[in-house]
Amino acid sequence: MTTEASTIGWTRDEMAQRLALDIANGLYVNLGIGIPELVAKHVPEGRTLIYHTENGLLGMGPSPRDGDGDPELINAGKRQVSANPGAAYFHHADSFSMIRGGHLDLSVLGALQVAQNGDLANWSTGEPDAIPAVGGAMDLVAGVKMVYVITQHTTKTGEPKLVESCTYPLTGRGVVDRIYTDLAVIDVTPDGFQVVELGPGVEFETVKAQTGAPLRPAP
Amino acid sequence: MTTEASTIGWTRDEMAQRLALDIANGLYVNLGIGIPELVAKHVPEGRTLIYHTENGLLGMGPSPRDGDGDPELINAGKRQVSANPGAAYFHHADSFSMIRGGHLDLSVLGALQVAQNGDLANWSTGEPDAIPAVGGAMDLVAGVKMVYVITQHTTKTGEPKLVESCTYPLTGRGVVDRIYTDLAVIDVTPDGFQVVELGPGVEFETVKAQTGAPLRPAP
Amino acid sequence: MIDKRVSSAAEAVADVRDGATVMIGGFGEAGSPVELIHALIDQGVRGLTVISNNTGSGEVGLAALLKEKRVSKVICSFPRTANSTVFPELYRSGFTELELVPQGTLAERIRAGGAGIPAFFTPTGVGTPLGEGKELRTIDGREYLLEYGLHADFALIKGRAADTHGNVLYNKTARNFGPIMAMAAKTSVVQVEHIVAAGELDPETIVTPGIFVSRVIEIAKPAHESELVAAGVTYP
Amino acid sequence: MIDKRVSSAAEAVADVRDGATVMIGGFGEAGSPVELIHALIDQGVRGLTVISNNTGSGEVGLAALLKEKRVSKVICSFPRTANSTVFPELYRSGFTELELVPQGTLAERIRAGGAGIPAFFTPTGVGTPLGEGKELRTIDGREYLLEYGLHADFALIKGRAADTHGNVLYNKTARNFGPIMAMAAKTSVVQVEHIVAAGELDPETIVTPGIFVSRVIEIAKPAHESELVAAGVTYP
Repeated sequence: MTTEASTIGWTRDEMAQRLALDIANGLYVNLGIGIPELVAKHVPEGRTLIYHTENGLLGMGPSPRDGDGDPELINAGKRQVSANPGAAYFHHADSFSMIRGGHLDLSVLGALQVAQNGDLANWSTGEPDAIPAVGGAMDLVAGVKMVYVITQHTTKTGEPKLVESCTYPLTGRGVVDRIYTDLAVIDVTPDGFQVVELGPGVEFETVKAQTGAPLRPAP
Repeated sequence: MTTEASTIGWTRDEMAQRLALDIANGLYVNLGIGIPELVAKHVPEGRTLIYHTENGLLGMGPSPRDGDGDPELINAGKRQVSANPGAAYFHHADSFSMIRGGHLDLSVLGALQVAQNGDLANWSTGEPDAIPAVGGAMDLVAGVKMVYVITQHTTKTGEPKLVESCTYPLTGRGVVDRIYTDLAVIDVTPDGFQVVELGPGVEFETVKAQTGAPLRPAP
Repeated sequence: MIDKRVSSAAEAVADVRDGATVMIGGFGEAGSPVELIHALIDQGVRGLTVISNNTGSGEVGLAALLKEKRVSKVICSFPRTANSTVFPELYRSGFTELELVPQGTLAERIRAGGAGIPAFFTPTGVGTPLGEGKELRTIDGREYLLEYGLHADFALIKGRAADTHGNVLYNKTARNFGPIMAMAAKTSVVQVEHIVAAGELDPETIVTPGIFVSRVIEIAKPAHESELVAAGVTYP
Repeated sequence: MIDKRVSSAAEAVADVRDGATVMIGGFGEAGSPVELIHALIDQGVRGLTVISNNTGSGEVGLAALLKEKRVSKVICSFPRTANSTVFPELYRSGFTELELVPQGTLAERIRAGGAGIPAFFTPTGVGTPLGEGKELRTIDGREYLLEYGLHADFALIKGRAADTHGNVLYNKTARNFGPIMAMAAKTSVVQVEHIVAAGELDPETIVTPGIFVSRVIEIAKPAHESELVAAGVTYP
């Protein structure tokens, strides 16, 4: 990831903060690796979320101080974490029952591409010599009640990530509910992409120009 | 059940004792309700069996003395039992995973009828106004490595229980490995019923006359 | 702050609607949530589909719910137990329908419902009357039946202890259907003997993680069905 | 008298044969049975199919087994981790085949194998490259893929404690695939930090009941993969 140099829109932390605003108290949430992890830092005071990590922990807490951790208490990104009061450990089949069975309220994921019908591509660029690796991404979009994507609006080279249809291999079909980018919050509706909110200093036309599919302004 | 008045063959306890002789040390065993339960009393010294009860306990021990029991520590027959050292509790889906998944070594069941191809009928007489109830019987014959039946050789009215084909509704098809009756131990082989051992004072012709399908003598 | 406690059994079942599907835990009396069932009777709901391993005994708990004619269908493996007279009458009169399911298939269908598995193949019941009409498939030379996941609007469950996040521990063989029913119901209600603050239960020993539990209610001294029946108690 | 203890890691894996399918527990290093894997390397077996969530890191443990060219196929959800260089080479050279499976489907396939469920439907992967060629079915208006249970000849698992009957407890998120792999293998071998007599573990807290465990081996101070890698250790 690069650090944003833009003077308009949201920084990565602000994107995470904006997303965190939309999560109600008491929800069960799985945060993907990367920008999604920043969300936990920005949950408004007075709200308690319960974090699920698919490798077998509900009630995941922050990373421990150096030396306080246990190499066998890690998150899905394989970094050391802690367990909050009220936590529970369980095995992988139980963990993915929570995901697939619709028990998690929210999954927050990064994206390579999101299509206007909600298709998500976030696990492979399809390059023939790449080592394919999928992890839990396909499960996390197949059963969780709401799927939020948090991502830069375009690739490092300026290509749109919000597109008419994904060219990368899919993670899931029609699964994304809402997208948080550096430029805007955008809903995936039956009529395609619809702006919910523009970032600070961002014009609708700017977002539209950087979006690879029709975009409707906020109503 | 009636108490046997016969002077030949085995009593119910002797049938259970004979069956117990055939169970090797360390096996995981599920004993059905009724005569099968007697088997536990007759395990030869020096052998330890681990009893599974499908309502969620491995390492089931004997019934407690009056007043020492817990109404929530029961066996599949809903009688109070105890837990031996090394026991484990688990939920119903895990319990039947042990059964269906082939982890139990032996299931001992009663029978209404056993056919010469190993078909078992032991859950319903098919009477139209009876309340059907199946419990775990169909699971216990669908996945356990060996299925032994322990039963009187004939019904109270003298009808054969070992038959060419079952007239009662089936519990499972081709599932019975061996039958222990008051008259004989009989294997179900690809060629039908085959005597393994006759009870004390029992003639082959006597068993044959009370068996509703071809019977081969012990080799 | 997360706190799944409710203050009464009545409150815990207040929103069960006529025609709802309700899973009720327990194997015989072990794990039967008698107080929650009685609250459901008091609440007045009718036309229920009940998923439970048995049909109760005497005229308390599940048997009382049946006797009050609140249950139009039972999905069950063994609707016949000692002191079980209520269900047979309702069944013979045609008031209560029965879907008989082998016990392991019942457990697996409930677990599947909770795990987002809509259907699975199983060897249990092949070639028997309970397999009739079901899709049959040969896999690796063996025949299997296709069975479907079960869901419910509510699950009523009895545990031993819980915390405010809804993590639950059970007592011995009263565990039975509780953990899987908690997974398979939209709203899972668990009665326990005591509720502690989050953090007081060892996270290594939690049997039902709180994500599967909507409400916990403390019933310090739960009744045992067999003792009520022996004492000649009937409900209401 | 039942005693599933074996006295060395070498003895625990002595009968793994060429061409065997071996499930190896762990999610990254958490739960990776490093000592059992090293014993398997020493034993010399080849042509293995390994079922594991990852493919190891550095040149110890699972990565070392791969580097020694003992593994012809990997069934895995995420064969790419930090410090993971061994598998990519073997994959690109064509020496080791990869069956990529979504993590939840991998877990459920293993659990199904252990539970006697030959196949099940799942929503995961529908419409993706990993769903291609698989049977698709619409149930209640939603599409699902048919996935098959996984079995193994052996499972190598790391726990925290066990008793002589093979009942196992785990440590935190090192539990991950251990309990389900123990179910799905003909012979399950579990290394733990200490083994106690039957009766010393609370039966309410057992995570893997002994029926799923063939052998337990005490490895008092198990190595952590990341520490070995950081120290530049390679095996053998």
